[in-house]
Amino acid sequence: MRFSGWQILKEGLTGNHGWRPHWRDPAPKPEYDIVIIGGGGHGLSTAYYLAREHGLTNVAVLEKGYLGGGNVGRNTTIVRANYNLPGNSEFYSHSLKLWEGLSQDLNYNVMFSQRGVLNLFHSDGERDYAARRGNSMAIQGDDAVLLDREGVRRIVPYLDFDNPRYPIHGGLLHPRGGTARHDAVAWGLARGADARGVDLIQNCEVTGIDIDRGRVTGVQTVRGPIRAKKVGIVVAGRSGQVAAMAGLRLPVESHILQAFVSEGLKPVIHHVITSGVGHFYISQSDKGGLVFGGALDMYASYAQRGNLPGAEHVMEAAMHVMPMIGKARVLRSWGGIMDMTPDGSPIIDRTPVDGLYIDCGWNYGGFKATPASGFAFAHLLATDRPHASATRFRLDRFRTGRGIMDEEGAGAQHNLH
Amino acid sequence: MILAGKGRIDRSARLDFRFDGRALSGAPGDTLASALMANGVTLVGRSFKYHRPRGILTAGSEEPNALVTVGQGAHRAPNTRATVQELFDGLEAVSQNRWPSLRWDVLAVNDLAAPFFGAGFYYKTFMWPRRFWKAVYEPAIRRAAGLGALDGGHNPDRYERAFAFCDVLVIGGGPAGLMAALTAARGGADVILCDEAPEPGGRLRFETGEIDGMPGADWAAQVTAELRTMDNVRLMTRTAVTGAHDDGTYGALERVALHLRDPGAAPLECFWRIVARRAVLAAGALERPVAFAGNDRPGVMMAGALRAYVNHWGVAPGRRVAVFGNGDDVARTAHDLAAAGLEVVAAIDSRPDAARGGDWAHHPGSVVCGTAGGRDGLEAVTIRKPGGETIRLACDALAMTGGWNPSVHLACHLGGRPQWDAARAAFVPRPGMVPGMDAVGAAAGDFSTAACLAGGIAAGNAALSALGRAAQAIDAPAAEDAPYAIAPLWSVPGKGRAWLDFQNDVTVKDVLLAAQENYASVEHMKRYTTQGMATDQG
Amino acid sequence: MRLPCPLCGSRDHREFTYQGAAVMLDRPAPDAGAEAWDSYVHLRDNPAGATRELWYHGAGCGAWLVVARDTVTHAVFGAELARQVRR
Amino acid sequence: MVELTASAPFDAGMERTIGAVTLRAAETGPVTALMPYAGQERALSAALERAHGLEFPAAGRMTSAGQARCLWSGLDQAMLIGVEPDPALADHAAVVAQSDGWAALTLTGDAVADVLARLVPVDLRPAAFEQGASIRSELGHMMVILARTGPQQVTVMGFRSMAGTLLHELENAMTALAARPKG
Repeated sequence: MRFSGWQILKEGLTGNHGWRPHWRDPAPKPEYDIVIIGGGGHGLSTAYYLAREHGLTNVAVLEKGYLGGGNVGRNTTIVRANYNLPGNSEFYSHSLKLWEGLSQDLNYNVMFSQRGVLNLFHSDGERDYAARRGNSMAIQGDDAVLLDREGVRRIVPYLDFDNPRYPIHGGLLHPRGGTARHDAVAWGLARGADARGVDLIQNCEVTGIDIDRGRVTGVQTVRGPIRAKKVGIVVAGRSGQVAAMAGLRLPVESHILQAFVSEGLKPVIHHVITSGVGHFYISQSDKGGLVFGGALDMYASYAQRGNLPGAEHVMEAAMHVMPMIGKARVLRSWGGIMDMTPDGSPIIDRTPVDGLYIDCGWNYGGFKATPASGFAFAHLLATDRPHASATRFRLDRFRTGRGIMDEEGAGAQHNLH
Repeated sequence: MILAGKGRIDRSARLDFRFDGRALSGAPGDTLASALMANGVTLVGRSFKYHRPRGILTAGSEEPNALVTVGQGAHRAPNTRATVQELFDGLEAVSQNRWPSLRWDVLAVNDLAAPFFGAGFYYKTFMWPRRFWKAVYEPAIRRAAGLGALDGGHNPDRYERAFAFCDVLVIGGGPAGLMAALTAARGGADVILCDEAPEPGGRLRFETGEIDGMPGADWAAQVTAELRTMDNVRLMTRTAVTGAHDDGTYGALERVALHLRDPGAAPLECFWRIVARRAVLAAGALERPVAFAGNDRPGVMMAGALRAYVNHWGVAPGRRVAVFGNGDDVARTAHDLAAAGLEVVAAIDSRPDAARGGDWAHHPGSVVCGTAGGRDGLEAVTIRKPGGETIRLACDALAMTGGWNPSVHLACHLGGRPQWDAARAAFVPRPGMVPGMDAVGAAAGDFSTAACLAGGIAAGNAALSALGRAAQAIDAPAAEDAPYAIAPLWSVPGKGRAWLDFQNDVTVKDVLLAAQENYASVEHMKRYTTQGMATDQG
Repeated sequence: MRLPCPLCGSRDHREFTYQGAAVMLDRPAPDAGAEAWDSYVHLRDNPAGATRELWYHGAGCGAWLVVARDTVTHAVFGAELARQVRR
Repeated sequence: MVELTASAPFDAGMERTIGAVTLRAAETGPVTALMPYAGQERALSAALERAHGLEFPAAGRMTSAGQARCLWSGLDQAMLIGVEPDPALADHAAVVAQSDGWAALTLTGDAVADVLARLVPVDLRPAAFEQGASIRSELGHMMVILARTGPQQVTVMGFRSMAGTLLHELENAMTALAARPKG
């Protein structure tokens, strides 16, 4: 069924009885060409692009819970292409282009809202870095506008420009960045993959990876064994455990990132605003909630919940940067599990096991990568060659020292990004 | 309207306030909601999506409808629950989500287009032409979003954070919490008792039952007075425990000066980080609405809330009241209303064997299947009798009860899942969901007052023994011990829209549509319909 | 979370800084080879469950601690001074 | 040559009473960090005893004798306050003059614990923070030493460079506490 305004009109007039399931609930087949472990955003995206770009539809996505229940369901919905280093720049640039056509492509409105991402800077040194980053973005073909203090004030007058702790010197505006309705992204990709014949299998936890003489042969699941020619691991937040089933250790440590949403308020924030040094970022959803977050909780965790010091740190920063927020009430908070790598950049690569591939290490920024990650991983799974946008996301780059993309220049440290 | 001579607050003193510019008055002890009711105001807000007229549904922090903006300029606080905001002289409140006025709201037209605005409709359209999303569709959607508005100016008010440490944290000061605190305190433990109301007592403040031969409210006041004399007890009123975190750390928000006209240098609110070796969850229970067509009309209220307005505040939403539900609370409510001098036009109980509770029209095995009235409130309800025939009954208000849901929220904060209790038709906490925390009383599914009192003593003693202190021999006071008699009633079939989530405007039809489209996982259902995602958590 | 500092007693984790898995105490020999050093610097077991980590009590006594903790439940089993763990 | 004038962290004799707490600038006299060398803890303690009549404090404790006090201040570290250190201490410990590095205040009154509860994330109930206790924690975002110097008196030592912030934080907490509605 194709979605459209006419369809809504027709159904609305006839009692809405004609709407069909957006995806099937198939039983797992004994064998697939490709098994994807993980039905989160990146896993569903991989399946979608395998079918759409490569015509590969004898594919199963195995999800231990419900579709879209990983980090695609627990983030702050920000989409941007404002990276500084080769490797990341072209990848996120590609991702943004995919985002721009995603709703039409999926025939599912993911509410991609290019409202602009504004990175504030609070010192001269930060201004220099913002200018450099803006130039990198422009060279890549993305958009960036360096705003001075008055330029920022014109578009977001409600900030505290004279806060003694974080005085606002200006900002780097990335007009094509914005937000998307995160659940809709997962559901639209699921519907698109299902419609092309991919089996999306929920409540199907993988318990083992079968390897015979260095080559993957399938997986063990709570619903029985499934044979596969190729297996892709796309399980941000559980990458270490699933990789360990194949005897692999990863350059990944899992951390918690909390986020918050306020009660519904009339539109007041029309951009995505971030303050790097303040550890604070915010946008307002189309429903009216102020969606905001800050830094990691800074310890290893799989608990999907944060702790009070982390929450208080975010609230403090919010009050410094945007004092009006003190009159909003927090409605809900959540925590995602972040695959932190030593350089803060992701991994899309083959593993030492033949036929086993991995897509992980998205740190705290996997949402915006959802289409491009699936696109690149599908390309790798289908062709055994990395996609041109993702050639540097090598699993072995820390051992070889070649191709490390450390955006923050902090050196190898799993928890400093 | 005011029920002369009824209620427990003194209406001889007068506080002036304004609602949407209208000068009104109430009394010390009123909430904004009870004061509006005293003045005959029934229409207090507009709903989120369909801009339906909405009235007061509850008498507590769970209120989904009666959200208003209080204060002015950068001091103004949007989405304030009228049911929690205490009245003070000079209070200024305005209604939200309406233009140009609460009575004449242009976007009420959305309600007419409801068949096209079902769950997730926006995922299926607004995609062509592509540039219209940014230029036309999204701006229109955004303009309709939200309820209250921030001022945009810098918040000039003062806030505070603080730490506290104790042996036993008691969350909720109803009968269970009071007894738990008293027991633990008599055993020598350092106790903190938090209650979100201005005074402890919980439902005892609102009901007519007796404890040890005195009104429950008086008994609660007496225990509270004893706790106040004890050096090892810290009584924190107006304080809602908001979070259970790791290792016995709890977050709690105290409304320090939100009930004052001029807070001076005092903080409006204080956020407490409370570290407790043991905790007792005595947060009570929340009454469930019943989903029937038109159940969101002003004048339809929770039965327990209506009892609270009548018994505690001495006000009522109308003279002629019908009561509808699926348990013994129907008769209890009818009894209280009749005793306050209101006309009980019908007691409608879905159970065929429901006992006649008193001298009023009794409709066993019947349900309410529709409501009628204008934007200012209810004029009639339609009752479907066991044989299927329907009768229309004129009334000003309808009290509804679908049973009670234990307030298990804090018990779930560390990822634990509550368990379904079929006999109570509700989720109850499992032991150990939060290490060191025991649920007790209505929060554990024990709904009789006697069970709450006994459970409180047991929880206090359990905490003492966990702390290595001697248990206290305390006799449970004498109180009502009625069994919890209820037959599940989730929704009344029939035409028309029946609200499940008042604040997010989610109806039974939305949930059915989501299931039809295979959003069957409870998480998919929640996220697709937004059911249960507003402040009232559905 | 609260961590049981051997010197200061039970303290809120806001006083501490997390450093990472306690494998960092087992520094390879300078000539141990690239694999050993890659493993030491970059690779992690990253367990979902019991783990041992280094925390610094920066807003307290200033000691480095080895904390035994569960990454799924956040249960803290104990803490010792890192210098005692390293002999 | 430029004449350098020593200036105190707080005005001499500063004293503020807000609500049930009085805040005073504390005269510490000399402040010296003592950091015993490995294996020298007992020898240092003996030397302290001989020279100043007090022992090196256990973790979380304070010792005193006459004008001299020794406040535990961290792993292998204590602050000797009120006397010039005996040169013999240097045989067993790193001895570092820190008189100009610290600012000290005393808080006295019924509500001292309530004021500090606004700022310090540590259990300061009498049973957990008894007379003679000296602990290290944070006050707001600043590192401090807190010592219970009387039943209703706590001495707070913060870094000299943060003296103004320390005073501001405490006065703020005292003001807000005193302004709370009663009952």
